[in-house]
Amino acid sequence: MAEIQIREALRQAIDEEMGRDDTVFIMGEEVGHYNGAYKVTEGLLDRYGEQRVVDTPIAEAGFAGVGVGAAMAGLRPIIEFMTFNFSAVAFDQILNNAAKLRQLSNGQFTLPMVFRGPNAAAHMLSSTHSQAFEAFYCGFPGVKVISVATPYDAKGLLKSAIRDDNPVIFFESEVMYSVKGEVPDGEYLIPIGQADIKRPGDQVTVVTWGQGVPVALAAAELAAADGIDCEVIDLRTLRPMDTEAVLQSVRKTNRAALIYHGWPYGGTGAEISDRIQRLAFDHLDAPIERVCYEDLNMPYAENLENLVIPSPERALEGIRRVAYFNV
Amino acid sequence: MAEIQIREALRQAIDEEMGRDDTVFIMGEEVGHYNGAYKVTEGLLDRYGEQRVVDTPIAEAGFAGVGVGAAMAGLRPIIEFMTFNFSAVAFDQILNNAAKLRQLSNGQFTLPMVFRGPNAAAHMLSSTHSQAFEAFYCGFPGVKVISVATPYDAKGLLKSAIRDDNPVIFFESEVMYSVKGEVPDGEYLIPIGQADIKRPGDQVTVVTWGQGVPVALAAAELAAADGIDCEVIDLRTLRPMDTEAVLQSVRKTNRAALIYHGWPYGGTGAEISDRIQRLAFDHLDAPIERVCYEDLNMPYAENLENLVIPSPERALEGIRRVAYFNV
Amino acid sequence: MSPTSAKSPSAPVAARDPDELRRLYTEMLRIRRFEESAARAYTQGKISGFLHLYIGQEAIAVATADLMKPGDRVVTTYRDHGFAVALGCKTGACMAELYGKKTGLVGGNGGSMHFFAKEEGLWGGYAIVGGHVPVAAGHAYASKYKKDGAVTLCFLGEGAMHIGATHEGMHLAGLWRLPIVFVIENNQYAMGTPLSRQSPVEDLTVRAPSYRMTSDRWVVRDVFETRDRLAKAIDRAREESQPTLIELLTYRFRGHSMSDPAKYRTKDEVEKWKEIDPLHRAEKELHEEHGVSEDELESIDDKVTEEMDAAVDFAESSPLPDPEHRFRNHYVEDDLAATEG
Amino acid sequence: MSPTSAKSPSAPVAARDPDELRRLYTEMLRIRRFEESAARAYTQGKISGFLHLYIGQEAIAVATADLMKPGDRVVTTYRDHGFAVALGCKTGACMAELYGKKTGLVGGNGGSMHFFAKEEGLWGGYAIVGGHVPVAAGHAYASKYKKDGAVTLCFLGEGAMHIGATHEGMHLAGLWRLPIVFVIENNQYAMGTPLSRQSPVEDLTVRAPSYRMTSDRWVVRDVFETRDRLAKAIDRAREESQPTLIELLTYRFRGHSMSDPAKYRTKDEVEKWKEIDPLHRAEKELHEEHGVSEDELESIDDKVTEEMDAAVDFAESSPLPDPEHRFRNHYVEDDLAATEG
Ligand SMILES: Cc1ncc(C[n+]2csc(CCOP(=O)(O)OP(=O)(O)O)c2C)c(N)n1
Ligand SMILES: Cc1ncc(C[n+]2csc(CCOP(=O)(O)OP(=O)(O)O)c2C)c(N)n1
Ligand SMILES: [Mg+2]
Ligand SMILES: [Mg+2]
Repeated sequence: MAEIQIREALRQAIDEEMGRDDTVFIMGEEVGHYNGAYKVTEGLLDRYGEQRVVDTPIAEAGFAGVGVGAAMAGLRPIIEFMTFNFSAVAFDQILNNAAKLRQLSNGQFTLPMVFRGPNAAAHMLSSTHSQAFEAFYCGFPGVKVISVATPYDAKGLLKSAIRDDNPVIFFESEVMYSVKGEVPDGEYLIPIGQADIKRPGDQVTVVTWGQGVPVALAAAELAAADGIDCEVIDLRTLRPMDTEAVLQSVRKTNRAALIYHGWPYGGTGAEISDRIQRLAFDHLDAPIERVCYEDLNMPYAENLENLVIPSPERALEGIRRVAYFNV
Repeated sequence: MAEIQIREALRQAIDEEMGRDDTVFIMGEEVGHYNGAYKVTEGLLDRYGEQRVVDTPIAEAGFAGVGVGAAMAGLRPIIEFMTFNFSAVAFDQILNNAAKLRQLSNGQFTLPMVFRGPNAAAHMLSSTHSQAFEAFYCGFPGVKVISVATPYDAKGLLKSAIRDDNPVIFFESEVMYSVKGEVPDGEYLIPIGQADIKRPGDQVTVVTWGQGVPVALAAAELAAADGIDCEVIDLRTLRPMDTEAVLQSVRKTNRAALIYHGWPYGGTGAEISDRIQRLAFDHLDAPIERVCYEDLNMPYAENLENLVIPSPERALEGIRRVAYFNV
Repeated sequence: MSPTSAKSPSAPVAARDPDELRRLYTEMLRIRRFEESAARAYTQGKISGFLHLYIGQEAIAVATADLMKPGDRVVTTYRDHGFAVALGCKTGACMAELYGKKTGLVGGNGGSMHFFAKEEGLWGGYAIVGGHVPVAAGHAYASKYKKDGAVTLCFLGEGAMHIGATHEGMHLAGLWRLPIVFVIENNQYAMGTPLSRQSPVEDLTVRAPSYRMTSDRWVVRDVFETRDRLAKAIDRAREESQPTLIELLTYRFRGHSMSDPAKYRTKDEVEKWKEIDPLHRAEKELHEEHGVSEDELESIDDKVTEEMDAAVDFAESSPLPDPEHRFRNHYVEDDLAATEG
Repeated sequence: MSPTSAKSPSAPVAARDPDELRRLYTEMLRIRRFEESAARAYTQGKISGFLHLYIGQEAIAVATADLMKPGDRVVTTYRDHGFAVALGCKTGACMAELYGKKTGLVGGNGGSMHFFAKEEGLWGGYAIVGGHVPVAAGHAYASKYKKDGAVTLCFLGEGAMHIGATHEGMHLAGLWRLPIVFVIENNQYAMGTPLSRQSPVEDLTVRAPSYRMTSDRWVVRDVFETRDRLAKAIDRAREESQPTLIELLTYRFRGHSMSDPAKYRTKDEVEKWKEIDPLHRAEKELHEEHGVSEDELESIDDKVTEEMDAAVDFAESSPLPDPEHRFRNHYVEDDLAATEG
């Protein structure tokens, strides 16, 4: 077991997959000569050359579409968005091409490709650069959506995503690239679609993913000090969702709080809430609480940003509302 | 009171507002010389001329952005998308400009504008042309979102949207443009943010909007024949949502079914479900049911499309599950 | 614009092999009759949705299909029946797709706007204007990557030149020198909007230098000439991996789609273009220059018409897709599950 | 590219008024010193987020500001401090914005990448590449609609020329003949990518004919020359409502943002450009041609430096935004509610 950063775990995943399959290539802004805006792709250009590590002009719709076309023709593109905020200009390529071409062609075409990059708020970048896109990309069929929070999950799931024969949206976190954790020395894969219990507990089920994970774990610590024992479930895959893992925990705790980075209206948060109330109705002893972004455009000022983003303290309040409801 | 089509009601709204305020103009593909792809803007070019009824090239991001810029400079643009499916290429202009410029400029700029057009599945257009966009456009702050289902609501709400000083997304329906209904002869406005009870009842609350409304009303008829008395609430405005109207009904019926055109994952449907379970938890006698699109890309074949789209029969099943849960 | 504004001499009759011309004429006629049959079925209410006809532009698809080598790809718009027929897709399957039947080209999933036939080289009819241009560049990127020698031909309407995706796709093809040919089928209108109200310039190849592309532009009068000039661009892509931008001046004799009465143009304008309809030109030449008799021409037409009647019968007698079919082809696993039963 | 590749003679010294030059030099210096102060604060950890400096490009903002009439607008990118300073925004408010303070230019909402100062004519710093180009066209559309005689100046990096929104915005401006000037600030790099790896062509004005725009292109060596040539385009917009596309060859002496060490370019290249740094050129000319003494130059610099120190003090001593501030300015009602208390 080696202690490495999420950044390095992602690089290992890309490197190993490019090494074992020469149809895998990576394309995006500054991924090559600059070694990646966040250094995820450092060294890959030297190893694999300009045809497989491709710097692009600033044209997200263009290179996302090139990825779609290359995948249809038998390659396995990894399309990097410098951040997912910039994928908004490529939304049509993902929604109307990547997610639909297999169905439209009645299965004649396969699109083994990954769209990856940092998602959600970083630090003091204001509203255009602080958005969580899972609410948009989980909202339609035809793609899989993954969001990782540890080096182990990052490597194992990115390798699975690259080998998956479907379009996969893969969310990383700019503020978590340096987070360290243990990763096995040998090759391993983590199956897409499986949640992971990051902290066992039996009083309140806390569902989270991505940048929400460290917040949820910190909140669970605070709750423990309060005498509330939380089970923290990291979804890891948002579509398809491991609903059973969530339900199993809720059947045990009878209470659930959802803690994540993202806006409150709709999205993955509301989806989990709906599934729990529908599929574990008789088990719920309290309404499901959501702790996420306030329904606001992210301000630049640090003190304001800290209020909009879910903090462990605010998450704790949510957990307490759930724990002490009708108690 | 005159009986007119939704198409005519929308035209009257645009015509009246252009008549009373010469900063109002409409821009989009085929809105002028062609009199509108669905004839909503018929006759307006003759009345107001090319500067205020503007045919555009096929460049949705371009003319959506032009609308944003014109609004900032004091005009009141109405941007027509031939259908909202084509707004996907303008997603960035709506998400990162229309919804954020007031906040980014700290209130220096006001964006009084409307993005309007048909939304959701029409008939046999397959997956790229059959999408419901509220899940995307309700998911972020900075815009208001409206969805209409009758000539009366269409006229009253479009007039309010045009006069509103914020960006408004206004959803219409291609398959409902010819639906007729009574509209007052004199001028009237319908406030944004108010739901409307389209059918009173006291056993099951049915929440719906847009193309879901006729489905929900038909299902309520079938349910009535079954002895189930449904209250059908048409949200009309999806953001901000009239949560209180929904809660009031649920406190009375203790049961809710959501019937709408749109995908199941997240979106407005899941949002309503979450709000009800959270704010009326102790009133719920049954899990909230959702009847909407199956989680599939819309097929072209009529028999398949009819299975994916919510039918009154499928809606009735949902209502029955809700009505007979634990009974 | 008027059809004569961009002059181009056509190959001297001597060099024009009568059998070749008869073959190409027959192919053009197959497309026209297919479209006419589809239009009839639509008017009878047997086909629904949007139906965009290729009538008037047939020579382009026929010349293209005649030049394609195995592995080459056509990527086009929702106006895609002509290419499907020219590339050898079964007309029965094409018609059945319009009917939304199980036997359709894509099993009833896509309909008129979304034809795909990978084996025949039709890599798609795309319904979002401009959205297919980067995808086509991606196919060409893969060809360069795999050195498979295939050429990608990307067709788009003149109305698609103004949208961002088209610009980005062409820009990347120019930057990376991809083996691709972009062909603008300038049929003068985007729905009801003439080019003059879509663009400040009439000649769309003016864009080529900014992508460092060679360009060509001509009026589609003659299927031979069109084939010859397309061939140069295809060779440039195959031999030198150099992209080309071509603008073809052509005309659709029907409305934008079946629901468009096309009131925005004059009878006179339509007549002018009908005079140079490549299909009639070929028919006239066969008859007047190569002594093909009226009877022979009629028998060609009869055979083609028979084929299309058979296609319609096939479509009408075909079953609807199985209800379970809607669950397939979203994720690869779905189909595995499906095949596993 | 090398700074000398696009030749352009500069106005003869005779015609160059020393006081004018001193004024413009001082303005350029104000921008440079502002940016240097911001960089220092960033290095000290007092400013966070992204910080894109304008050092090297000052002459462009200064020449532009000098030409603007009331009502004219500048729309630019996230590299927006230079325009704010040149347009007369209080440097204290600008610095306070970088600090995320209540007294900031936009109340701490936007930060470095999102400066807005409507009164001063800064209609925005935009952080999504190309996203502001259609918006700028919209401002110009409104001017034509209202006949207010205002000109919109839209600045973008050379890296923004390849994205769809830029193409669409320019295309609409060309189609509708809007009173706008598009100015490409070609500082040779988009982050770490030189133009040669972004575009198949070196001269970006090659695009102008496809939008039926007049174009101009020069190396920014001299603030007078830059002002003169910009003036022609602004007049064309104001008097004839004709759009123009300008490419300015310039250079940023710092990295793309504070986090970029700019390892991708040679010292030698940077030196070449430093030789024609318009700021130093002006300083040299004032000293050598117009007899402005070292002391005088120093005292100008001292006054400018004082201003920037004061700006930093102002920023540091300013309060943070009120917590409630985050709820304002989303919908007009929010602010009404806010003002109603
Ligand atoms: C992005 C987008 N906007 C609008 C439409 C609606 N639409 C379909 S075809 C068309 C006109 C296209 O004209 P042109 O590109 O000239 O092709 P043609 O139909 O003449 O072959 C329009 C506006 C669309 N499909 N996609
Ligand atoms: C659509 C989009 N993609 C990517 C980015 C990230 N990004 C910010 S600035 C930049 C480089 C822009 O270069 P250029 O246009 O030349 O302007 P310069 O920074 O040189 O002034 C990139 C890639 C973005 N902000 N928006
Ligand atoms: Mg056309
Ligand atoms: Mg640059």
